[in-house]
Amino acid sequence: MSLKTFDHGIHPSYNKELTNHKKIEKANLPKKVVIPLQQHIGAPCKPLVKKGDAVAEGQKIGEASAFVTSPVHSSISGKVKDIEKLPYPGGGKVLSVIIEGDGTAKEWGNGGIGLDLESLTSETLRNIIKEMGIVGMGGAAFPTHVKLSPPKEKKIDAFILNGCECEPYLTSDHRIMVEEPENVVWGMKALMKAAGVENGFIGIEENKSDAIEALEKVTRGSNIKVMSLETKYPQGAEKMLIKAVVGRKVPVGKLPMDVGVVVNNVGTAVAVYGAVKYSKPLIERVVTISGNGVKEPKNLLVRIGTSFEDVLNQCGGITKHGEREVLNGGPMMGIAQTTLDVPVIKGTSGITVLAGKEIKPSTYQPCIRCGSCVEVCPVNLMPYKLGDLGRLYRLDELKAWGGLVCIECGCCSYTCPSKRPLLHWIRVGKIKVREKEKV
Amino acid sequence: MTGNIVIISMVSMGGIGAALSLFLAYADKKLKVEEDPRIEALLNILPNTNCGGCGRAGCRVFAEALIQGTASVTGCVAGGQDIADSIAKYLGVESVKADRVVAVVLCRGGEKETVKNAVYKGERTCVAANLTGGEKACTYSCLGYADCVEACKFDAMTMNDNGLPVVFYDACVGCWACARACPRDIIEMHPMERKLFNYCRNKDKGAVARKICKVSCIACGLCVKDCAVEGGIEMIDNLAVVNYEKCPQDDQPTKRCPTTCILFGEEEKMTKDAYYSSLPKKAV
Amino acid sequence: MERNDLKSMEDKTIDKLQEKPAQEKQIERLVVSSSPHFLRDENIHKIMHTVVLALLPAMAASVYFFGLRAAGLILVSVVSCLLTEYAVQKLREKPVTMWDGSAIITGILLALTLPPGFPYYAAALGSAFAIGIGKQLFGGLGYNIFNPALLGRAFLMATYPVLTTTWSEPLTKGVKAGVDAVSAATPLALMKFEGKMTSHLDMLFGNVAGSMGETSAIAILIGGLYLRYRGYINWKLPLGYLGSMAVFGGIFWLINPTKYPDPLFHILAGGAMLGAWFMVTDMVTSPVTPLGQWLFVICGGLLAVIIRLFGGLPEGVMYSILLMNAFVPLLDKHTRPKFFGEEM
Amino acid sequence: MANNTLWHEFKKGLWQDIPPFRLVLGTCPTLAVTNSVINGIAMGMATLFVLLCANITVSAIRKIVPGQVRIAAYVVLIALYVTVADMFLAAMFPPISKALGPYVPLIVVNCIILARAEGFAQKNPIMPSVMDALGIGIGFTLSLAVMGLIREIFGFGSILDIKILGDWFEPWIVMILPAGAFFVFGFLVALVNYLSIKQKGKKTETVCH
Amino acid sequence: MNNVVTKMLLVLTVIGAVSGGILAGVFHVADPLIQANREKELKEAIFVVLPEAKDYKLLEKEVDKAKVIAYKGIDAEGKPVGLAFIADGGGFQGNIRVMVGLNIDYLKLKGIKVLEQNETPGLGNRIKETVFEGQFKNLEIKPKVEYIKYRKPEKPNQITAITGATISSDAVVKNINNAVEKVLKNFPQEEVLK
Amino acid sequence: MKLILIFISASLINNFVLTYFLGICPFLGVSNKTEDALNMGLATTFVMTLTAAVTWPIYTYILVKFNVPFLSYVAFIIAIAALVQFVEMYIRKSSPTIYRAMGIYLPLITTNCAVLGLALFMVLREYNYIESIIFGFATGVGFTLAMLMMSGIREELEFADVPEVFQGVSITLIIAGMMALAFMGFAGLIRG
Ligand SMILES: Cc1cc2nc3c(=O)[nH]c(=O)nc-3n(C[C@H](O)[C@H](O)[C@H](O)COP(=O)(O)O)c2cc1C
Ligand SMILES: Cc1cc2nc3c(=O)[nH]c(=O)nc-3n(C[C@H](O)[C@H](O)[C@H](O)COP(=O)(O)O)c2cc1C
Ligand SMILES: Cc1cc2nc3c(=O)[nH]c(=O)nc-3n(C[C@H](O)[C@H](O)[C@H](O)COP(=O)(O)O)c2cc1C
Ligand SMILES: Cc1cc2nc3c(=O)[nH]c(=O)nc-3n(C[C@H](O)[C@H](O)[C@H](O)CO)c2cc1C
Ligand code: SF4
Ligand code: SF4
Ligand code: SF4
Ligand code: SF4
Ligand code: FES
Repeated sequence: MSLKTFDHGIHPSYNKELTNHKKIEKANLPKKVVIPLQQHIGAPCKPLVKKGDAVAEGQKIGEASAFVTSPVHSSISGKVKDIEKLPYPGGGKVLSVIIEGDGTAKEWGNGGIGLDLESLTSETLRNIIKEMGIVGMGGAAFPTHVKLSPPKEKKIDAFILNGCECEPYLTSDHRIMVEEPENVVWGMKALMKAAGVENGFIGIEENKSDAIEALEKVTRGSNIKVMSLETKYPQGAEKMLIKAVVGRKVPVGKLPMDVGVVVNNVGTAVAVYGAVKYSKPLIERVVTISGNGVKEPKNLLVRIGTSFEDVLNQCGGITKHGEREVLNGGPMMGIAQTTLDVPVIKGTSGITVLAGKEIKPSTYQPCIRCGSCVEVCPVNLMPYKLGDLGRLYRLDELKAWGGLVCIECGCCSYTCPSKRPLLHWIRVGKIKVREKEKV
Repeated sequence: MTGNIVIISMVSMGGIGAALSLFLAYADKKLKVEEDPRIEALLNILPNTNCGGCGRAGCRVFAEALIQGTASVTGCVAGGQDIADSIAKYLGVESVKADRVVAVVLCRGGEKETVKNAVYKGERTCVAANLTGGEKACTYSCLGYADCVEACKFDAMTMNDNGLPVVFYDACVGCWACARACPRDIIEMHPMERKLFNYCRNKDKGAVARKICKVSCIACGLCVKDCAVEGGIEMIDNLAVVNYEKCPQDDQPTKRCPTTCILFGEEEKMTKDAYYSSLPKKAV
Repeated sequence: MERNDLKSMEDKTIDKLQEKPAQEKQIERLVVSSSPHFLRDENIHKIMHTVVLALLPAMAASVYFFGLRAAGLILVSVVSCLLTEYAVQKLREKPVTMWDGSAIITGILLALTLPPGFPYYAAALGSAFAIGIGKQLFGGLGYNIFNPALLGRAFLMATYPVLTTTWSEPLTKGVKAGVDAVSAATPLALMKFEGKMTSHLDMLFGNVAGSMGETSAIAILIGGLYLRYRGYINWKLPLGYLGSMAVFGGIFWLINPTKYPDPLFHILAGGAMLGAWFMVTDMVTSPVTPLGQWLFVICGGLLAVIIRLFGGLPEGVMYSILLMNAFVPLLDKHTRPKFFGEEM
Repeated sequence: MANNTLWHEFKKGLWQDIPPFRLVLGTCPTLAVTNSVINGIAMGMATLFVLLCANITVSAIRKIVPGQVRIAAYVVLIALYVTVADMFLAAMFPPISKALGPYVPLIVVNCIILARAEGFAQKNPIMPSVMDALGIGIGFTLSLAVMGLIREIFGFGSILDIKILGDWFEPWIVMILPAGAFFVFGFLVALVNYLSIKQKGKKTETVCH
Repeated sequence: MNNVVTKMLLVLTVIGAVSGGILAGVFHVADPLIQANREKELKEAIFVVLPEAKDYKLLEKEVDKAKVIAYKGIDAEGKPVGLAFIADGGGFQGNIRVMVGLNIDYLKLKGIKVLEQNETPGLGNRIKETVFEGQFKNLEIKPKVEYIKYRKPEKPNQITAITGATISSDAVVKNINNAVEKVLKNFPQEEVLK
Repeated sequence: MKLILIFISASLINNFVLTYFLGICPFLGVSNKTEDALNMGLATTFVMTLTAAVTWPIYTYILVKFNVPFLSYVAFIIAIAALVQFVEMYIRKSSPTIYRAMGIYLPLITTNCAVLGLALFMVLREYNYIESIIFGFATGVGFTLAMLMMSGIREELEFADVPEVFQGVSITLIIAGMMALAFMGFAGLIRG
């Protein structure tokens, strides 16, 4: 069978063997959590609690009134110690609620309501998803209920579950699919129902054969099709995945729903499962802790708000010597952290610690126009040019050459033999373009 | 024969000349298109640096706006009062006195004062570094890669040996370029008369701020108390903010500041010559 | 500016903070950079040195056919290239990158395009021009518009037209090395000026008069295929160029087989092989977009054939590549691929 | 005082505003006819003659020519002088006339002349205009001579047709070809830039038109 | 407005007329000199290719609306010594114009002189050199002038091409052949001898 | 056939800019942006074609007829100046968009020696009327081509690290030299 895929892209060394056979473990209950009031794309939440308030696990502590937003919940029970602006793994500082735990934990699975999917309307489902603070767990943390409520004139006819996990090192989605395929499919069905879609696809890179097997077993005979895709970065990027699975191209500047598709991550599906079945808000998630800078790479089920330092300590800590880089996410798309004092958030699919020679050099050579970057760019841009345009702030040209079409996958920087920080320049250029457009 | 040639030449050349001038005169009359000559004239007055300080795409656009009456004669900040007067004179309107504003860098946390918690690898510009948070623990601080200095078209800025930008107020025309270039919004435009500034933008709680920078505002509130006028300085988001509407502009509030982040007077304002003559002479 | 009288408790705390040994703080600092944080294990050094390796068969063939003088010429031009690179970079106070391999390639390729009897001083001059003006004047590696080696060769052609077109027979035809170069004609000149054809087999193995490296098609092919195998050249470029020459040459051949040579002749004769595998493929001076690359090689092949068949000069490969080099910026600009999802 | 300014008008053409290198005017003849010193000088002198005449006439009639036909009138005058120069060369120095070929008539459109007529003589009285023409003209002639010198030495191994480099020298034929002209010109412009930077710490360059 | 038009008219007409006049005057002085120069050049060239000639006569014919020109060389006694004519055609860079002298026996060339050429100095322009021009002295024109490369001529109608400038040599030879053919056709021997 | 040869010869082989050095000033001055170069090239091509169409009759039916060919320089330049001015006015009136794109270049064309050179070569080579027009057009095309190539290269060079003293006119000239080297490949392509 020839595997479906998209054009271009790269084949980095995946380094998944560090964790892909490691069972998901429950992380220790943190003594203190820091819960940022904005963990999603959209409007920030307003705190519903004050300093000194007692909160219960799963209690809603932040809410906002806009449509594109998502509430946040306390991941442990305890007392609100303070509310202040604190470092956020996505960069900058965000108003966050600090909760000191009382050491108790709630059992969600047992004694839950266990709602039956059949009896729920899509309206209610969307409400539950919204109320439980479910956002995309594939990285961008886009509020899931928004994706599920397309305007009337847009007909959605395909739902794709994104199980590609094309980021090197990360295996959290992989483990979820292997360990709880039933829950994944249950959650997926809920999502499909909420979006009113009949046809479901699960896209998985063929290097995760155990996951494919497990899911195929569960979905046999249903309207869900498991698709095995070529192992290639960025197979998991929404537009690439849609191209690979249903063969449609999302037009520039348009959203997946414009071609009748909704894409969600497997983590999201499991979170929806918990939310619908047990009314469990999104308060914990599976995080892969990996990289050559951690002693014992692991997959941990971590409460939102646990500090990186705490999580890393449970994996034997990070290398003490030489250069180290701690990333929220994987090495291709992850964000480097200036401090370990940041919390795990809803979008943290992994913490990657690179050390020593794995860290990229800081010097670069002139572009030799080898064209590798052009060859790998999944959206057909000319990154060498965009890089220069961004670097020199030639913003009109940057736009004309498609700078804003860039999905920031990083393939170009990865492949460049001259080690040119192309994506960094493009980002700078994009920032400047937006600044200019605002004026 | 000779005479003949001379006559032929004269007639034909004169004829061509006459025909040409008639033709051009006719064309000129028929095809004339009016263009406002005032634009050229105004362009001759304007500095033509296209610095964008007027908030428009360039001097020509500004000139057009002047003629349409949608721009103020003092709009060209780079030109200053002289040019404003010339424009006013040309357009035959009353000249207005422009407030001279200069750039003020509101961060004093340079290499010596701040704590660094990261090593930045990447393009050495502020915008690029800001994407990753930069090296300094203070996330409100000057990043020190001189985007503002690059942006200044008037040679009115430089980086000092402490890694902080210095504005030469005698050279600064208040064009906003540096302020726009700074990704951390540290640079503000203030009228020359203002003397009291809180040279810090850190909004962290005092305890945090104190740990990461020697000269940060730690929100201790002493300046607010010491200000002679109620509300002359307000504490907003852990940061003392001077309210220039009310501030009496004296050095009272600075006296007890434990971190010297709030300062009064010309101390922080440099002239170009003063700065360069204060530098240690390099052995040639 | 420190106001000691106002030193407070806070100051002392800060002072303590600052007292921490710098060393320790250094270790604690994390690296931050923008994503991706993970780069391919590939660099310019490696690419360039592989190309040098791929040129070995061609160099060996030239020494085999033309004796040690060939080795001497290669050495002279490589050394001259390296020295020029060093001198210019020193002069400009830029980091010296003479050993990145690109100057070596330029030197080798330039030497391979010269006749075996070419004077050393002239080869040195050509190399200096190639690197000094053809490459460093634009800012060095990556910025040049024209292929430096070919530019050097074109400069030599224009400077010393007689020397650059005085060929000698290969040693294998029984001529002694070092003896005054016996003027011989290259297969192309024979075809053009005397209407004689050379055997394909001789051209394949290199048993013909011509530039040192242009003679043995097979040695070049080995190197070229190796480069292709290592993934450093795009198959479109050499095959497209040779294909285009074959097709356009073939059209004329079909029109008049007695007057015009057959397509295979076009591919094997002169600089076609060396040009196609090592010069058309120079990344710096060829387009990066797929469509641009096609246009580049098709037009290049056409020009080469036209110059060969109708021009005043016997060989057109060099000029065709240089001419197309000048179009590369335009090609790249106007053949931008459609964005993913553009204009659906 | 007056003398001083006149001297200044003259002097500026020799370095400060030296035509082909600094003003980048009159590039075509600079490239085309400088494959030997003698051709360069001849072209320079012809240009000088036309420039002088044109500046004088323009300066004299500047007040009576209406704006709409100014350029046309000046161009006609320039063409007149050029034709005279051309016939003079053809009559007195046929070999040079032949070598310069159509580049003599092209003096008509040599931007130096119109630029000086428009830019200088148009605004100045006769005396300064004369000095300006002399300065610029001589500067131009010198420039062409230098170009010719370099190209002749490398291209033929000779100066003014006298062989100065021995037989060991294999002439660089490229120098007499178009390509060589561009290279030498390019390097001379760079040299002038370099000297200017050294002189003033700043590059001065304006492009024709 | 009208005033301006009149002024324009006046200025341009006057300038035009005056310059026309001046030019005519200069032309009057210069033209004879220029003509004389041309004449002299032509004469010299003819006498180089027809060394015995002391004077010449212009032969002109109109063929297919184009003029064909040849100069009949006459010695001191007024006897025709040969025909001179110009062979013109493309070379490596531009046109090559050669004055060709044909012996009155119509079998051999008496000599040639390159009048104009744009060939590369040091290469093609060596066709100007006497070594090359000299080869055409007493060269047979039947059946055709030919060149060979690298070697000494083997037949009486052959010359050696300049090494590295085959194209220029070839062009000269071709031009001469074409011109000779034309002349032979239009100015038959008997006509000229008359 | 002859027309095609004239076209190829004038546009490629004997490219005015690269082999006759005509029109160097705009070649240096207006070649830093492709769009500008294209507009300048088009405007010049237009004027060149018109020039050929107008000067040929002037030369043949006035100057030659009245036996005053020595007036040709003056007559040609007047014709060119008038043409350019007229074209400018006309475009300005009829299409402001084209005017905005091309207008600023039109005055420059008067002093572009390529245009006068064209008229002179046309006379020198004794082309007939149709040939002259083709020649004028082809020369313009050749000029546009050279401008385009140069502008493409110069746009690329904005990213390059050219030594300061060579920036601007100097490097442009040297590139022109390199282009001339490359164009030598066409030498001898069409003889006669
Ligand atoms: C402003 C905005 C509006 C969006 N609206 C929708 C939407 O209506 N429906 C939808 O399916 N996705 C919507 N998206 C989500 C995007 O399609 C995408 O899933 C999201 O940006 C995360 O994708 P990523 O993880 O590939 O970056 C929206 C995104 C943004 C930024
Ligand atoms: C370059 C790139 C790579 C991505 N890789 C993955 C991936 O491997 N797995 C994944 O679930 N989402 C990945 N995403 C995010 C998806 O585009 C998309 O946002 C997500 O699947 C939507 O699901 P969610 O809203 O449930 O997170 C990637 C996005 C980008 C831009
Ligand atoms: C710069 C240059 C100038 C040339 N000039 C001439 C020339 O003037 N005449 C000519 O016949 N060939 C000229 N050639 C052509 C070559 O020398 C060509 O190889 C030669 O004509 C082939 O003849 P051969 O077989 O005698 O070497 C020139 C080549 C170059 C590169
Ligand atoms: C595949 C390949 C081909 C190359 N071909 C040439 C060449 O033809 N001429 C040359 O000077 N350098 C060549 N180089 C070296 C290098 O790219 C060249 O010097 C740059 O043009 C200098 O900027 C080549 C390099 C590679 C990788
Ligand atoms: S340009 Fe953008 S989309 Fe293309 S490879 Fe680079 S980061 Fe990815
Ligand atoms: S991969 Fe790097 S060297 Fe190659 S073209 Fe892109 S930017 Fe240039
Ligand atoms: S310092 Fe800032 S405001 Fe002042 S002139 Fe420079 S850029 Fe403009
Ligand atoms: S731009 Fe802002 S951050 Fe950068 S140096 Fe200037 S003040 Fe500092
Ligand atoms: S001198 Fe030729 S265009 Fe200026």
